[in-house]
Amino acid sequence: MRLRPPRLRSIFTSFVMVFLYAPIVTVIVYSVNKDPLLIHWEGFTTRWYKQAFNDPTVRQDVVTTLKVAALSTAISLTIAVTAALWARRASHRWRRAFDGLTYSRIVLPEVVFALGLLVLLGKLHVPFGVGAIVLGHVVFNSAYATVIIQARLATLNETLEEAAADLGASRWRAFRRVTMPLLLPAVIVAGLLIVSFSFDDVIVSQFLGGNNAQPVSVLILGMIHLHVTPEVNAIGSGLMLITLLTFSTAGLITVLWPTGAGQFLGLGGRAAE
Amino acid sequence: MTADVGNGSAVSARADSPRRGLRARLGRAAHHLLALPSVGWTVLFFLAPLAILLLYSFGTQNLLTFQVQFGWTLSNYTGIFQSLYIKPILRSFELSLFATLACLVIGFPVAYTIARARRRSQAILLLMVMIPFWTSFVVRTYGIYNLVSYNGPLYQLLHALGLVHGYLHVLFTPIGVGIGIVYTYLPLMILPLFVSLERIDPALLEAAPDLGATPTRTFRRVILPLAVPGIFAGCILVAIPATGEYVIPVILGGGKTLMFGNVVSDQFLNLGDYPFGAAMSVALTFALLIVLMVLRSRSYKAEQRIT
Amino acid sequence: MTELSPAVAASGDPARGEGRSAPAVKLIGLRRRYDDVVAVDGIDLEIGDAEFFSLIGPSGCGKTTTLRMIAGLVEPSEGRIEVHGRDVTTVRPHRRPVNTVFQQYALFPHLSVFENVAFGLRERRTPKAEIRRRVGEMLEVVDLQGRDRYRPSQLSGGQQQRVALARSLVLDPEVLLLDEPLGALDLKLRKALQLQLKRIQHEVGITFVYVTHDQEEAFFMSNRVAVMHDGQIKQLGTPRDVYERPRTEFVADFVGASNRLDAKIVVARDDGRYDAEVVGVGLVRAAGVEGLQAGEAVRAIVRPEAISTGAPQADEAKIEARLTDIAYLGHHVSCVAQTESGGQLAISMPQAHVKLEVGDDCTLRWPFDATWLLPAEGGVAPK
Amino acid sequence: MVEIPRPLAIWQQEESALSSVDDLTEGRLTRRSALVAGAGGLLATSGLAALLDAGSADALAGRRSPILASAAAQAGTLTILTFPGWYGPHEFANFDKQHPGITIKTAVSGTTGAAAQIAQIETNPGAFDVTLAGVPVSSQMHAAGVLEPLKTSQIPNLKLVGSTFRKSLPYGIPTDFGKTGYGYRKDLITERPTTWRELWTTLAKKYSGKITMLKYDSDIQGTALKYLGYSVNTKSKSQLQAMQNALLKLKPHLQAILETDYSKALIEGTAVIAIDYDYDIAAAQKHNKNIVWVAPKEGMAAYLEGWCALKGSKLLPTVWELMNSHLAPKNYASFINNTGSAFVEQSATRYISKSIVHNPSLRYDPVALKRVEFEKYLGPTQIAYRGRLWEQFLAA
Repeated sequence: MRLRPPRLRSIFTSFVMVFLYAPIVTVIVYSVNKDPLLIHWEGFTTRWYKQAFNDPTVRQDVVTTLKVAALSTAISLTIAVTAALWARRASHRWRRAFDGLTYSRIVLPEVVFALGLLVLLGKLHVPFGVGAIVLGHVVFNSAYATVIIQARLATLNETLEEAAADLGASRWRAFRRVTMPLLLPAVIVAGLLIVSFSFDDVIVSQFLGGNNAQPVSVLILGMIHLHVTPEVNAIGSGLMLITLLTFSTAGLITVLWPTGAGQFLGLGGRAAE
Repeated sequence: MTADVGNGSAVSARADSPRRGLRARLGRAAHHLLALPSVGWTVLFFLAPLAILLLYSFGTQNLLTFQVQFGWTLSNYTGIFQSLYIKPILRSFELSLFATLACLVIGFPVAYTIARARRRSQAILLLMVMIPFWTSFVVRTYGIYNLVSYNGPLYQLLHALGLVHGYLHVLFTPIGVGIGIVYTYLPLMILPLFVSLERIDPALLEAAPDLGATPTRTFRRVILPLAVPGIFAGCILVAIPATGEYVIPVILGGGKTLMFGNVVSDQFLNLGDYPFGAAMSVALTFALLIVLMVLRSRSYKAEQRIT
Repeated sequence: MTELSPAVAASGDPARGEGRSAPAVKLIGLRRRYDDVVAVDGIDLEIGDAEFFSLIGPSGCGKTTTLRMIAGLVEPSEGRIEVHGRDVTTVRPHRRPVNTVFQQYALFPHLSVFENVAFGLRERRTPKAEIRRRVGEMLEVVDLQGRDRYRPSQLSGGQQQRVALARSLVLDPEVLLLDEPLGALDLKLRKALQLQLKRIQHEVGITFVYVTHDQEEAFFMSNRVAVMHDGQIKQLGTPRDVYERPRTEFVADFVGASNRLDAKIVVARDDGRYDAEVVGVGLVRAAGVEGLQAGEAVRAIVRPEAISTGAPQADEAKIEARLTDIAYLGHHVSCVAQTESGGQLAISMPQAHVKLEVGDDCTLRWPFDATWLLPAEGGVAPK
Repeated sequence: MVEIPRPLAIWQQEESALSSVDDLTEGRLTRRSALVAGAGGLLATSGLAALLDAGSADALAGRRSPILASAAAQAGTLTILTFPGWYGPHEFANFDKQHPGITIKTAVSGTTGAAAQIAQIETNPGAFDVTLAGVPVSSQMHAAGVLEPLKTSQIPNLKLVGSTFRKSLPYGIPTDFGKTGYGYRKDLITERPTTWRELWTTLAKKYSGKITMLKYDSDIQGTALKYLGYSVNTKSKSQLQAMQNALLKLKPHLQAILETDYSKALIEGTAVIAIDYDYDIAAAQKHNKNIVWVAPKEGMAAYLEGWCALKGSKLLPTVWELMNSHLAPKNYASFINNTGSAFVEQSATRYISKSIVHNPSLRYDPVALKRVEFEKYLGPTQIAYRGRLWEQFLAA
């Protein structure tokens, strides 16, 4: 049964997609524009991509960005899943306190805790670099992931796990074979989201990067202080492409992997409930 | 007993186990270990840094020796209520409110469409919502800048349609900032809405018209109430960070439409007045936490009602 | 149990009185295709007023799709649907004079029991006082008085099911559609609710169209049943008719455990009966599907409960067999016997009659009248 | 090894031998570094120093280098805190050849604000060897004790830099400076302004919403002070209040206060006047011949910036050599050609692109310099006060 004639909703969704992609299209178009000032279209060139690719700083920073994103996403998701599993069976009062902590990590302006963290890590003599950036990113990324995964977990029927336990599955196996597959859609959604946060972050990345870890976001911020050059657009488009490739490879592997087949695409998971 | 401890929680907890009580207790203890990563991380890398800043907010900074001195002055807090800051504060709340409502209005049909799509399409649609956000935030925002600039592509489209004469006055206005914020935070609205809409039993959407509800009434009486947790979650995720937003106003507002987030980060990044910046952050955080708590408790009630 | 209120018993707003002479539901050439799959393949059917009608069949047979087309939740690809003579084929579900009880009840989780039942009345802008009265009465009908403030999640499965029933009945529909409403309940509860459903239907006098895959349930409650298979109605009739005189092997098989023996028509008699040679039994005089020809290979259907042991009478068939299994089911005993030809027969008889043990040889007998002949659908009868 | 200093050919205007370098400047036009943080940097530095207290100070002290081993013998990575693209592909080429063991790396000093950049230095003692800094910031860094005193004996080429510049930036080697004036489109406005007064009084109203302004506190405040006829470095409260009023009066007429791409709107014609740096207007003129540079008669505020050596560097001898190499005329010219900025070394003129040398807004002109007032370090109280005024202006 439909809410409205289907076309209206689909048309609206298409419009929103256009809205979401229009700026990205300009970024891509600008990245291949010969005009270095980006005022007119002066023809197609791959020069900016070559320039970016040949720049060792850009290459190094892309690697740093991917490292930070991968690490902080992995840690954040682990924290979020364990936290959500705990919260589900926690007493009401504890859960509310816990939720308060989760949400305050999202609420607080980043600059505030980034500065606090800078001071703290400085005092503890924690070396700045990729590790320190990850520490900071996990603070807010895990909070977003927890919110999403918790929402999903709330809808899952505990009897499934109990049934699995009753069938002799150990807790770990019950988790791995019953809970985790059901949670996977939310975990994937959360992962997609927090990777983008990790990419976007400037403040924590700049404060805690030290002199040997500089993500692309910080580099770009430095670069645009001259001009918003085509090269900057090329770096932005390139980053998107790399991420897309990474994710689709990961998706492909999951799909082709014998046991996890189909789970990756089973985002909706309605039938699983 | 030691054997049990040794085996830990990984041992199967069969229903027929004679020592089920003990296992259950151990299980509960082990269960609390699950909270450890999250709580530990939060305490070490979030609360501890904040405690330092909280202390600073009551301190003073000596302009000559440049030392932050701990103390119990409230002057940093009273300073916030200067007329200078009222305008950005009000503007922040205004823009955040507008952006949240716009995200909700735009995001709901999209989330609903995705939630009712076939499962394979769901994955693809969700991915499509996320892909634009894998560029760089700054580059993306300049993408919007280009799009809405005085004679940019949007202008040319509207002009060709005869909807606009002269230049397009969106860039460097609060509307431009609003568009930027809506764009940036839209996925944060769509995702929780999707999660809550996706879990609505499709049979309910058949039951309502079967009982005589028109599509509009079905939406109002069934879909909307059941989406309330998602709506609250989405509003929290959009409204609160949007209030503290400061990059978008700089780029799309032409530096004229400043928000409270700009003022706060300026204290830290440009003026270097840490005690005052800390006081502002604390005040902002408390104000937002109150909003948050109200929204959350409503959301809790809504959630309990439907599960 | 409960006195039925006049409002419910009268079951009629004047608007629909005139259509009463027409059948409650009439399906004409109804078809539904999904891409390449034909879910419902041309159904013609008339369901009478105040009838308890069941659509039965294995899963995937098209019975639920048919029901959903009547409800308006699925659009037919072809054909017409009439309710009391009025064509409702293109009428949107919320305007149809029919209501549905869904398989998983589809109760609104955010509304109380009272509000769930009042849902449709509120859509009709019924005055508040009347809503209160009618919901109260209906909750009594389904035996849920005092539960009006509960949330659906606080109720047992059976109670939820009754809320769903009340929610639809309170709207006083011309036809009530029930889609496997008892499917999720345990056996004991099912039995109880079957009785209750039957009683309620009787009390309210509304046409019930009931979908189930459980033939026993359908037989127990229905005035008539239709057995569906592959999107078509294979047989339509009273439960007794369908049970005792199945027209095809599929129907015979579906409506109950039946023994099938290979046979051949010897003579098609004038009185409509046949003389048939049944393998391992011999010549049997029995009724069967019309139009069987002499020499035609057929199946002889024998119900397990028609078989007994002991010396056969003159008008009885007999077969030698050895008991291979005995299962005690309370007041009944279910046995399996192996014939000399290797076929197996199921037997169901009262406990008191069983004096045999597993491994005993015995003579099985049943009246000729209890034999039913129908066309063989190719191949050897399943053992 | 080190290039021999050429005789100072003061005010000499030689044809550039390297006219082709013009192409290089295309699209890589730079703006001044945000390290020249007017008000911001000062308190920020001190604040952070205070935040980090003894911990980092110890680390700094512990790493104070013994120095003065032979620079040629040193090996390692020499990190310059600056902007990406600030230095072109040629400047370090010679130096790299001569010092195979040294890798020169540039680290981004992000642009979210001066405090963040100073935080980078403060929290990573020894990580950076050289930083780009303006007069106020370098003075503040000096006060905070993070700068290594300049070893002028090791940098003979420093003498090639005009003495005004050397005196203004005593803690580092001056490399470039920028004046704030404005550009207009002569095809889009009928007036031919030459003063700040015209901009403030008549043009602002007439072309309201078509005027852009660069976002840099000290340069804009200095500009307003110049318009009012005051010193850029005034400490008078009443003068500063008048400055603030002038800025607030102008603000409603501004299209945008820009973080980047100051002249793009002017080139496109969506703005008709841009308050901008000399070199940025010079670059914009290449894209649109109708853009006219105005060096207002009331005078202009200017920044001066250069390289400072950071305490804790393990490569100090190499740092001095690098500084010397950077100021060698050919190298220096390459840097100026890359940035398109006004230059401080007269003897490099012959290698510098014609478009810079002959550009009235950029050329090395002592007369023009008299109309320019460089921003000085005014002490923390003054900086904090001006910072608040700036904040107020933006928030209004």
